[in-house]
Amino acid sequence: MSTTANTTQAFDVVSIRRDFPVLNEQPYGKRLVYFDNAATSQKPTAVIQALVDYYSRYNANVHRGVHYLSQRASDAFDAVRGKVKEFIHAANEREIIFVRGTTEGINLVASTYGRKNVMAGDEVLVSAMEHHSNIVPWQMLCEEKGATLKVIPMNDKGELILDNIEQFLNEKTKIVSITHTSNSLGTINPVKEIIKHAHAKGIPVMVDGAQAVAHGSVDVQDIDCDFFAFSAHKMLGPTGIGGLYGKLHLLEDMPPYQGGGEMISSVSFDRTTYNEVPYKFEAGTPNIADVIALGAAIDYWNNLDREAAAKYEQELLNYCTEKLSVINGLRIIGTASNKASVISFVLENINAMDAGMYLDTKAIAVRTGQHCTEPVMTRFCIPGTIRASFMFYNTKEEIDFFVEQVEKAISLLNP
Amino acid sequence: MSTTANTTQAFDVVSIRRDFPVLNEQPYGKRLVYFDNAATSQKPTAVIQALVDYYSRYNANVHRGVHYLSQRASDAFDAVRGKVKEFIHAANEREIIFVRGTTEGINLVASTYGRKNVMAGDEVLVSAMEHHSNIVPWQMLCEEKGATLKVIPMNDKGELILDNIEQFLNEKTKIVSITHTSNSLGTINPVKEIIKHAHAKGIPVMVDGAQAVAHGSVDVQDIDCDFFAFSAHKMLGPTGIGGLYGKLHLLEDMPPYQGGGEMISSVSFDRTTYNEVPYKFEAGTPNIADVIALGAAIDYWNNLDREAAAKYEQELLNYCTEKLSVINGLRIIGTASNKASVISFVLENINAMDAGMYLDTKAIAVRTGQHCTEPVMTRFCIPGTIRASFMFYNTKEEIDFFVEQVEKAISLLNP
Amino acid sequence: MLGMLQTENEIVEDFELFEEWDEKYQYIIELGQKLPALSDEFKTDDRKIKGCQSSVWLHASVSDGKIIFKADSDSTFVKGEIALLIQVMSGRTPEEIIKAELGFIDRIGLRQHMAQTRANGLASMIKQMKLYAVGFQHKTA
Amino acid sequence: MLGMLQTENEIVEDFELFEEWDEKYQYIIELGQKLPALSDEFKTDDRKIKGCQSSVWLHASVSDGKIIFKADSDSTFVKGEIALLIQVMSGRTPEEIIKAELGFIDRIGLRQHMAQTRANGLASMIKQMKLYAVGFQHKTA
Ligand SMILES: Cc1ncc(COP(=O)(O)O)c(C=O)c1O
Ligand SMILES: Cc1ncc(COP(=O)(O)O)c(C=O)c1O
Repeated sequence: MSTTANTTQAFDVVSIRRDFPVLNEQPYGKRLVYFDNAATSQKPTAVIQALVDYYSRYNANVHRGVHYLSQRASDAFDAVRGKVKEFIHAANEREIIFVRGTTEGINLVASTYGRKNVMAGDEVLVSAMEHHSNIVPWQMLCEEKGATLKVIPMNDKGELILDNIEQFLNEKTKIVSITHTSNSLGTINPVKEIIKHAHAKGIPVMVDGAQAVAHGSVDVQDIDCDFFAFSAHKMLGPTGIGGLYGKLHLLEDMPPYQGGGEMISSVSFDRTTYNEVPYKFEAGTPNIADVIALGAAIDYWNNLDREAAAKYEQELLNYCTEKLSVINGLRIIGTASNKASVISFVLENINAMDAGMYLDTKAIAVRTGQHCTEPVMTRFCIPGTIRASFMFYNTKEEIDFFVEQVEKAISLLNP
Repeated sequence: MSTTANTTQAFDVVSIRRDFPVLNEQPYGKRLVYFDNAATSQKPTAVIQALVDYYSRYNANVHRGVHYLSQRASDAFDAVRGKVKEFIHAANEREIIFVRGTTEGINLVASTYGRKNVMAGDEVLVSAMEHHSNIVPWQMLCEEKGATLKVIPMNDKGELILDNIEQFLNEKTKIVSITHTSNSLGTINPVKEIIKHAHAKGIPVMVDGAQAVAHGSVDVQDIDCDFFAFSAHKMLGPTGIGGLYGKLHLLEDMPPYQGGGEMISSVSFDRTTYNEVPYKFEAGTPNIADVIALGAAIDYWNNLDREAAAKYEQELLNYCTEKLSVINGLRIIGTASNKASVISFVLENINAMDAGMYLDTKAIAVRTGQHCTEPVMTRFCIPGTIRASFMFYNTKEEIDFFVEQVEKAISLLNP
Repeated sequence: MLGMLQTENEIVEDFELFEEWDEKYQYIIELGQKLPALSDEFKTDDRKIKGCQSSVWLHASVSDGKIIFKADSDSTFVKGEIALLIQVMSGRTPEEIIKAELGFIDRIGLRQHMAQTRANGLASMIKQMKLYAVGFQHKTA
Repeated sequence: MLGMLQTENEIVEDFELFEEWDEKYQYIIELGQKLPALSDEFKTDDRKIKGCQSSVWLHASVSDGKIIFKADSDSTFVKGEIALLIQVMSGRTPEEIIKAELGFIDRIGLRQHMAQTRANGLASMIKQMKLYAVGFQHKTA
């Protein structure tokens, strides 16, 4: 292993790495370098073990069950709502709805709050750097209702242009939905400020928290957002589960989402009454095991020195940015002053996938392409980028090796 | 352990039980008797191990990733669509959509096919024995559209009365949705026959397969249903995942469901084009791990002598039915001639929950209450039942102990 | 009549005889069976606390500044739980009832055998008793 | 010119020199870099096969009853894959092309390094080549 870089003293990455079994994998007999964290994070043993424990010791359907397994499962399941509440600093655990992930969270709001409140001629406001999951649900809503999707533009650094935000917030604007952190550019948006502007005009704001939850702390009460969605799989948790936060008075006013078991309080063929919030929005057998494993992921975060981890990630970002910046023919896309540990770049005359495949032959995992943000690529007139994204279990040694291999890719692939 | 009953020779339940780690649990220091299988089945080690393998060896986001982990994950994920296709005998794997479970599958059809095809004055037809998940989505649709929900009645044995089915199938009927097997009564409905009647009038039929998949084989082409939904958690698989089958030409005509990543082929703020079937219906990062574990569950079924298992379950059903039938003050609810291994019963003057709690003190897990079929309880004028439901890993010895304890419960709880 | 805490202590002592969940269950069932039924005239909807799988009817009256609780349920187990609550809470002043912390519930180890959802049933009953007490306090004040 | 199967065998032999995925990758890149570019006039939308992260333009013409394929891509790796396909398929009769089983693709061990989604790109190219062959067969028939 290279010794050109010393990892920070404050953060013991060596022992942290032992918590993540996948980091021992050796694709093609080479040591895995996993820099695709913005797509999905790896999982600590504690999260995997939570699944094993559940399925081999107390698997049962939750609620309404009087037997031991069902009671253990119900208690473990119910406790996670409180953990999520603490994790994102919500005021009340009834404000937490379990969903499949960020995408479903946004769809839920678009198809309940949105359908109820957005009418013909109204506007929905998003930004130029949204993930497809925060564009398409609103497009579908606007199309159904005859409303218009408006877009806050961004500058060449990949920062939102907020000078004339007031212009976008008018009496037709019924909801704003904006990403906290861009998955393709790394930009951290001043959501608190945007929300203040919107609230001044009485407009509610949804925040796409998919990337934000994975890096440091989120405080929904501090930013004062009205809705907030995230995916467990990006924050050390399992696939197939996530959370939607909504302010209680908004949730209580919203029509139900899907119909079925759990979301009703009584059913007859003549008349069905819905259960209370949050159950009203959780039809069917929930994803019990993954909710419990999400709880284990939150426990892991709580045991971590999160501040040190966030600082360490910023160090990785700065270190890699410096090293890549001096490479000829390499251009970083997304140079906002406030960034998460995501670096997107293009190589002159070199196809991003070709470079990504080269890195793969060295067991370096990066993502290439549009990262589900096609409008961002259109904005920068590029077909796609190579994206390296770091988590606190990555190291400067990995970055050294990565940068070295990027240089080799350039010399190999240059026409 | 009692030796009053000999388990069948054909089916080696002793070695089967070793595959299910939870069966070794000892609530209150007593051997677990798990008879709550209709709520959720237990999981074989192979399914749990599939999750561990995925998360500790090749966890990555699927598709579009050029790196090794992503390719392994994508291949494993994609292969399951083919396995599900074989499992339910669909014609084409593009007819398989991954959903959270049965409830979401039904909601998907109601809110895409339903919204497009059901209009004011139209009718949707269900049966008197539906689970809430196959009632409420249609009620919500009917309410939105000004349509009417019609209900096929049942007789005192819990069998659908199909003599005048033609009456229910008229030019206003836009879709029929019916359960294959009742979770509270055990009744297996003649879905193939019902579908034939409906198709003769050009009406599509959705089948709620939640209970059917857990007992023996399903053949969607043979019964010729148009849609079929099931949950993995009831058929040895994980929570949070399931399948929706739809005939290809119907799926292709349907509007998309949720919007977001994966379900689009290109996005701009002006115009978005949707991906092809089935991806059009799968927005966002899928539940990768649980899809892969569902694949492991199907592998388990494929390695099992399914015919022998089904026969063995019928033996358990008959054995338990006989033993319960002679108990004074015990009435079985649901005495259809064609039944799955589910027995619901009530005890004269005894609250079902009290009896369920008594059984729980003996580590016997049964479910009590309405089983998410409140209209069935209303039909039989009872507040709820005690339900024992068997899977092929249960034994006659367990039934002996259970019946003994039911008798004790009666003598203890009788006023 | 013993003080509230003393009554709670007695109940806890009774339960200390039982180690196992099935013994505790049977004891509660016995208490439930012994609880006098509420006459049908009191089983009205405004006295009903709807739980998940059972209903409770709770009736309160005042005599000499003390609140007398009577209750019934379609579940014998729930009646047993009610019997315990009545033992502790009935015949007390509104002030005592409002202040009651009911630590005995945790101490007899019932919670560990009930999922939070069921335990919520007990919590609703207690809440209703306290609401009655608050109501009577205002009336008498 | 060698027969189709012989050409495939030669390719397989070439690849047997490389054990590792990075060696195979570099060899394909070299092939891609050597493939002559398609002139811009042929890079039209009707000749475009859109893949996930790269596009391919495929041009076919007939000479002496044989089909000549020319192609280009914005990815050098994909150009390398095309170069292999052209080596095997170009200059063959429509019948040969339609019947081609292209077993070499499995034998050079590329598939194991590509998820099914990427392998589908290769499959689309082959499908398009065969469609051209069918078209020309009808024209010449
Ligand atoms: C017949 C039937 N339909 C639908 C469902 C709902 O399934 P899920 O809760 O997994 O969505 C169930 C399971 O409870 C069922 O038994
Ligand atoms: C910013 C952002 N929003 C939304 C999503 C969608 O999340 P998911 O696919 O987990 O639903 C992602 C993840 O890809 C993302 O990075």
